[in-house]
Amino acid sequence: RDQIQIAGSSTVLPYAKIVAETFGETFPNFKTPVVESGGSSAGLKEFCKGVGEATIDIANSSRAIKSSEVEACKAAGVTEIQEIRIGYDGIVFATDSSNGEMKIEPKDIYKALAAEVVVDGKLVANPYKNWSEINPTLPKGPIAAYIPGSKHGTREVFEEKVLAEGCEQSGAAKVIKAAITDAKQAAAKCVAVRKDGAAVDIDGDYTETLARIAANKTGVGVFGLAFYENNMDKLKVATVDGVVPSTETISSGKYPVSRPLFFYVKKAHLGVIPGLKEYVEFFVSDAMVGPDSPLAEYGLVAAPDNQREQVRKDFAAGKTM
Amino acid sequence: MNMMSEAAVEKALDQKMNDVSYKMIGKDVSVYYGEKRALFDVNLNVRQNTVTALIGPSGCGKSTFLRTLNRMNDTIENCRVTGRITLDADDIYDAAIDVVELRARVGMVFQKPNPFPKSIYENISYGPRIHGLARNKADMDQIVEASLQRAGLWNEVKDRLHESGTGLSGGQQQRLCIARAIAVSPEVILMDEPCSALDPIATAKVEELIHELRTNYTIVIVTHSMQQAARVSQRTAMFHLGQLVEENDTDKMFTNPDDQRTQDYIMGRFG
Amino acid sequence: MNMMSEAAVEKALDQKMNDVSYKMIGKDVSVYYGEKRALFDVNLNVRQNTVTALIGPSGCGKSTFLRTLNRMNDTIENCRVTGRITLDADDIYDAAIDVVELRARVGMVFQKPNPFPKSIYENISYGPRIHGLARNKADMDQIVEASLQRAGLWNEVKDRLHESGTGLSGGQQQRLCIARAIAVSPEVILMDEPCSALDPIATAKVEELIHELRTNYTIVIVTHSMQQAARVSQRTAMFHLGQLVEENDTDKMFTNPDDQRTQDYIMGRFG
Amino acid sequence: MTTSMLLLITLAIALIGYLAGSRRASALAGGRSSSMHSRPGYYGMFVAVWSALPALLLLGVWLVAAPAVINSSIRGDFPADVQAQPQATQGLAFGMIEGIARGMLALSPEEREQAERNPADLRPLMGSRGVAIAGDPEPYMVKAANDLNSMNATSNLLRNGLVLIVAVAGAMLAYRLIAPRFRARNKVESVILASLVVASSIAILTTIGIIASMLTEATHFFGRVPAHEFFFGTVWDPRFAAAGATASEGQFGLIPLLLGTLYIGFVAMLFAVPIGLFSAIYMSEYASPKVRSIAKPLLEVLAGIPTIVYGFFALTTVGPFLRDISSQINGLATGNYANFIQAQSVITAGFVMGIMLIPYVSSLSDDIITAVPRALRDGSLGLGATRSETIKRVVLPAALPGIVGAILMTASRAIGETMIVVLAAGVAARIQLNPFEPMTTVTVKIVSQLTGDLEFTSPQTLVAFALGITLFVITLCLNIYALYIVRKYREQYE
Amino acid sequence: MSQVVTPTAIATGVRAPRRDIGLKKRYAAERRFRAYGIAALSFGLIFLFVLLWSVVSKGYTAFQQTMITLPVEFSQQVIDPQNQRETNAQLLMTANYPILARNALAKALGISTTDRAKLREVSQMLSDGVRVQLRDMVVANPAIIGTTQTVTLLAAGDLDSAFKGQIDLSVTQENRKVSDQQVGWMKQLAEAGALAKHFNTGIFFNGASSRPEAAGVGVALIGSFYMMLIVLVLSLPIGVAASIYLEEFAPKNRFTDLIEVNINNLAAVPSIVYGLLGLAVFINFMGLPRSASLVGGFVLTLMTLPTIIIATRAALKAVPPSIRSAALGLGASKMQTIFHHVLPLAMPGILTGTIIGLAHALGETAPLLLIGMVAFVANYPTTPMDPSTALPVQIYMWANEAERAFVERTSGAIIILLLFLIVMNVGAILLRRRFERRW
Ligand SMILES: Nc1ncnc2c1ncn2[C@@H]1O[C@H](COP(=O)(O)OP(=O)(O)OP(=O)(O)O)[C@@H](O)[C@H]1O
Ligand SMILES: Nc1ncnc2c1ncn2[C@@H]1O[C@H](COP(=O)(O)OP(=O)(O)OP(=O)(O)O)[C@@H](O)[C@H]1O
Ligand SMILES: [Mg+2]
Ligand SMILES: [Mg+2]
Repeated sequence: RDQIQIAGSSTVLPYAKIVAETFGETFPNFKTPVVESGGSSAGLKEFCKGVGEATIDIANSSRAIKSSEVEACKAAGVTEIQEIRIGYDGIVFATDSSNGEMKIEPKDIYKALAAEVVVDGKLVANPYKNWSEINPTLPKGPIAAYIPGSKHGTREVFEEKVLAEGCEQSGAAKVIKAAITDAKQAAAKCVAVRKDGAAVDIDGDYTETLARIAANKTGVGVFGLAFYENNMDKLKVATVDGVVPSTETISSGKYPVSRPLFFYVKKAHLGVIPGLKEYVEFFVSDAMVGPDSPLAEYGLVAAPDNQREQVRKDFAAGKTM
Repeated sequence: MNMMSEAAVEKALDQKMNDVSYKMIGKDVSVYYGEKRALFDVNLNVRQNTVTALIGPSGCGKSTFLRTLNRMNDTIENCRVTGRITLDADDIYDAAIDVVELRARVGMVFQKPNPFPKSIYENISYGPRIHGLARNKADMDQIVEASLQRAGLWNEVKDRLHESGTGLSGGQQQRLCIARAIAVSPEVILMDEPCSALDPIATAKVEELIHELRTNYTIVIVTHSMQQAARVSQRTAMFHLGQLVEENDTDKMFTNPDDQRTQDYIMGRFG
Repeated sequence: MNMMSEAAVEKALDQKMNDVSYKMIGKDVSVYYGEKRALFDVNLNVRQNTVTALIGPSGCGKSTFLRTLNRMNDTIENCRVTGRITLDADDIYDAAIDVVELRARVGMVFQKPNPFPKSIYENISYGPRIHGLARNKADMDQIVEASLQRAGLWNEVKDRLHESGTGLSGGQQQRLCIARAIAVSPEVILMDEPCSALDPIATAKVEELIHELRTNYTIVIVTHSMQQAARVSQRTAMFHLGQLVEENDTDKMFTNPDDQRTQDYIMGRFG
Repeated sequence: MTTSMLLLITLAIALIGYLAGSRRASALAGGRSSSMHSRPGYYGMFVAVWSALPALLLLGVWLVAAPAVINSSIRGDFPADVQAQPQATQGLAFGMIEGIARGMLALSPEEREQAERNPADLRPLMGSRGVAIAGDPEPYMVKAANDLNSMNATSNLLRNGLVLIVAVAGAMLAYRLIAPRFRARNKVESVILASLVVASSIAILTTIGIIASMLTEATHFFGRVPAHEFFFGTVWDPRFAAAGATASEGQFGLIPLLLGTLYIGFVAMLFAVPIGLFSAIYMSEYASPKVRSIAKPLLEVLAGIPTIVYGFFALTTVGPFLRDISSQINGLATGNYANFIQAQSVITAGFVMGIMLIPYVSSLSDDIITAVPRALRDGSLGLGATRSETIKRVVLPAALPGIVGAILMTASRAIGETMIVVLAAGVAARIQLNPFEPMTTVTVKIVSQLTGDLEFTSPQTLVAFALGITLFVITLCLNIYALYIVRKYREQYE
Repeated sequence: MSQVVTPTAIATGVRAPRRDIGLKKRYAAERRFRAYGIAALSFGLIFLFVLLWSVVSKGYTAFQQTMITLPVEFSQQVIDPQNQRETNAQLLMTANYPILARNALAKALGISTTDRAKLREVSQMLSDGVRVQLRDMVVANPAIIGTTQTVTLLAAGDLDSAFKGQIDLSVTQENRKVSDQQVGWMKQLAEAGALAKHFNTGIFFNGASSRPEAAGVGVALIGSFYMMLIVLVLSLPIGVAASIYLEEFAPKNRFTDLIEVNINNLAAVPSIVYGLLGLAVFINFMGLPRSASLVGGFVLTLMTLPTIIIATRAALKAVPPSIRSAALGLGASKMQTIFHHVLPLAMPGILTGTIIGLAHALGETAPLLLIGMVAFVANYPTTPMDPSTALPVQIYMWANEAERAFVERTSGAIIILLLFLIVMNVGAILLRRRFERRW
């Protein structure tokens, strides 16, 4: 095999594509790597099939690999995995550009979307019908939110950073904890989303969310920062806790909702698959993932300088998980 | 049906024949299959309550002519009919005429038996049902039984009315098709060699049926058997190479034909 | 074919007939269609170079028996044959027998004409082609012409050999099927009412053909016409309700049958 | 000699065998081919089959077996320290050896010698020949690569010789069998029959493959989630367990998905079957040949449009249209302009999927209806039936088995469709009966659980396999039932 | 009744009174039935046209691409300042070509080469693909170094969208990808004739790219071509052979019933499951490469087989038994009967199955997901064993892209897929028309 094979997350895919393409152009003696889409899970599964020419070299992932997956990898002979953190993905709320300025706080989202909210100190099925009942700056009209489906890694971030936070802020967490002793179940309750059609799971990509918002102007959608930046003329982004999402605010940690993106390299393949090492080095170079790089331009939130430096060092040192 | 004594009917019919009333009139009928012309300006009138036999060598156009009488030719893609054919003075090729009604009035038994792939009962009841001729199940049973009886098939199939019509022997299928046609009681019945696959006894039965039907219906029959033509028909028309050679009273035709070709054909001298 | 004078042939055949050589022997042949039994222990031998006529009322099992002789019954789903049938002493229902070869040796003309939806030429040439009977195109043309000539169809179709066989008249289709069957020159020819749709002249031609074929081939023919049976056959077998009533020399059969039912049937007294 | 060359030569031998066999049969026949059992061509084919078939089988086996044998032999010669490494690492080393071996062939003898002496030079040298070597080869690898090359060469030589011998021997054997009473046609036909059987067995193998490829993972799933919770659960929420529910990580109720599948499929069939069937009837019975010859392929284009296109069509056009229409209707009727049809709904998905399925019903049914013999139509028309009566009562019943086949296939497609449902009906698994509300299907969940970002060892992902097998079994039962129904109403013409 | 009837009595008696056979109602039913047919057919066709219209109206612009024609100075200064290209082969490959294009554009716009902020905006107007374009020119002919050549360069995707009016320029500058400055330059260049829309050959021939302006379906076309070839070559003969066996030879028993049901059932298997199968069997078990159109072809073959088998069986069933008897009676073997008579008569149905099956296979993405064909592949595959994608995959991936310029290209790719579909099926459709006969 003379071509690098990469599989995994569709969130990382656009970045990987840009790198792969530039890599192919910059190193004409290597073929452009093949980057498959198909989800972090499928990618890691293929990654953990084993070592050898018939297996992939890199798995892109929009979440950190889980320990059970590392175990499965080990069982199949993939003992040395190098983890590369490439940067952050900002998660933003946006609505159709015809709406007014939007300022939201996690507790607004929680109130709009939770399965049960606290009214007068009691947990009741979510009674809210219109955005305006929750927050006057939100779009005028019935609540409709297009949130990532449960298959998406983004959903987890959304739950942790928004719903759980909102649960806390709105005081619902206390009531729930009072009612349910099991901490795990209480946490689950906090992030449970209403199922009466107001919150719509999106299993597809952000284009689908965009299309849904175009069809329903009062809807609020969850997007990746990169996607939003490419469609700014059609979307109006919401501030969260008063912070406008941007690469700067996210990398500085001011904007709360973001998640790291990764890829995993099979160390055993380094030096065996032509160009693999060069590809990884190319990817983590500042020319690719730095603040002024094409990836950043596309929407990747670059990691802080020291983190990037650390990643490069770890890779060069052959640090495995 | 008719309760008159046979003799009376015979007489009445003979008288009738004198003031000749025509059920169907064909004038200058020509038929083309694509380029090929199969009938040449045929002028043939079908008399009411009469059995008209069409004879002639194979391929001379008998079936073709028969099919023009109820417009079954319409279903053949490249077939074209010119000329005029009337039924009770209505031009049947007129745009105003209703083919369905025409075919309900002018029934047909085809040369190749073509039972539907349904049960024997359904084969017979099909026509009456679509025309709404039976008020209820008992009515229908009665029609089915009567039709099968008259076609001489009842005894053979009465125990298997609900088996498929395609599982019958050749002759049985043909009788089934006859029964099917008479079940809708058309005014004119066209029969294309109804007895070709029948044994002599079954043939006799069908001939008897034809005889009986004549009192109320007009019948046109294609046959290859001169004997049969002589036995059942009052008028005979002889076709040859798409032309009507002669049309005459059957008696005359078989004893003293006008045309030499008829003579030759009947004597078995050409073909 | 044979260059002997007719008289000589006649004589030779008569001599032959005395030391009776059987081409096909049917022993205790029974046929079932599913539950229904259509033939009951028929014992019938077919003599070499002889025309055997099968007669009997419609639905009595003539076609069924005929079809057992070249195993065409195999193609009917729920049909079962018991008993023994031999061709030249080989059991044709033996596992070792090659049905295809059997059918090439025992040809068949079906009751309902079933031309292939191909051109007339291809209809005829198909058999010779699969059996490799023609070395080249000229050969094939010659076979096609000869077969059509013998079936009396040549004059009618010689200008339209490449038109579809399904566009022929009923009688023409029947003759086409006859021509198709004789084109492969089988040893035994089974004909199921070959003349049912034919006019007298065409019938005469086919009968002549049968007569001619008899010198080289063995023929079994189903017919409803007693006259035809009398004219063409040397042996006649009479079926009734699935049973073989009588088998005898044709002359004897039509003058002095052994069985009362035969007598009645021939006289047209039952059916 | 390369494999394709060998293949060509074998086929050439078969061709020669064919010619020789036919010639011999013709000669034996001596002009009267009726003295032979079969046509000369069959004898020729018999010889050809006997020459090509065993040879090709041998070649196939060799192609599979030889690399495996060589591989194990080379690995057996690995130095002890390498052999001590795990199999996977050895496999990688072998891959590298193969690369070196490939590179060796591109070198001249002198260079090769030099390379063997100096493995360090190998990489740049081969790089200059366009052969990429992963890393710096260890000395044993160069030797192994040489061994590999020589073994491959021997194996190829042996293979070529044997295959050709078998081909020629087969041809000669068959040639000698040619005799007048030899049933060549039957032999050739039994080979054809065998190949027909092999072809049908592919369907069986596919089934086995499908089940096998899902079974292990499905059992893992059932090891984690109790079967009754899966089969009888009424809530699909694989991420969360309801308070007080079992310990498994979520709720995996099949029922809402199954209902959604059947409901959406049913609605789709409600659109596709009448439209498709009436189109077929119109095209085959009423339309002029010209209209038919244009309309039929046009409708077939509907089957070729990628489903994602339908999906976006539903998402951006049909869904909002229905929603707005419903609010207009509601407004006119009650004065309250609230929509009662959701933008994503069962009806949207069913409708759009129905459009996609039209050609499945129409084209096949059209063919079957056209094949009904004219005599049947004539029989009915001759009795004074109208065209539509003829169609309804004679033609359609006669064509029924084929039409039912087409409809079953359509239903199958409806059940298996994903993209349209995702975009038109959403992914929310709910139990409800209102066609104007969203629902989702089993296939949607199979795809989304398989392609998500969730842990691949978790029941959330494994459930896809359980869903797959369950759907398989359920559709199997439905098909058995359908077959039973079809058998009951079958009409065979003639 | 023995009373004598007068002739006139008979005359009226036999003139059977017109029966009421419910003609009016039946004709209404007939008209209704026919109307249903017309309605159904028009409904299908109308929706086809609506779909096509929605695709074409969005997608036709994809076949045009904004380009900027400029005199580019291949400055030795930039490409090879030390004049080492004789000794250092890599040099020409890695030189900073985009600078050349940027400078050329800046010159055309009259911007000083020191205004860094503006230069940045200028360089954003050009596609990153110019690097490869200029490099290839230089590598092919190093002699042009130092000369000035007129070159037509790809405009950046955002500029392309802006020029085609697909970006809402009424929103504030911050909320869109092109600045007012750039729009002004764009208009200036367009007036000068340097910037114009050209026919977009790249969309047909280029491989995948993350830059919309340089992206094309070339790889996908080849992949789809290979796969369809494999599907056709495998599934048609196998499907027909299997149907013939099942319909004509197989004994009718429980086992063959099971096979029949099983094949019907395979049609209901979600297509992604075929991907699982392909992954397990062809890649993991047989060791075929990932992302290869060979594997894709195999998987789609398995997926198409049930369709072809069901259609073929239905068509075989519809051939009247009399044809079989006729041939068998002439001494044709069963095999000959089938191949000479039954199969030709069943051909229209078989071809219909093939047309529909292939159409389905051509448009299918899901099974390719798991065998690695839903991927970014930039290099042309030379054999079916090389990584490639397929047309629907390209459509799927473009549909999920964030950039505006991909929206029209998605529709453009759908148009290409439909053209491919039509070309692929034309043969089968013509063949089918030849085999159709009424009798
Ligand atoms: N396929 C079949 N399935 C069931 N019964 C059948 C089938 N074919 C024939 N039969 C029955 O078997 C009996 C004998 O049929 P056969 O066709 O042999 O009659 P036949 O003597 O040829 O009559 P005909 O002169 O009318 O052709 C008949 O009662 C017929 O109904
Ligand atoms: N569909 C058709 N297409 C072309 N030619 C046809 C068609 N039907 C019949 N013919 C030709 O028209 C002529 C008359 O056919 P027709 O069927 O009327 O003959 P017929 O007198 O009924 O003969 P038979 O007694 O053999 O049934 C024949 O030459 C026949 O070949
Ligand atoms: Mg006729
Ligand atoms: Mg019979």
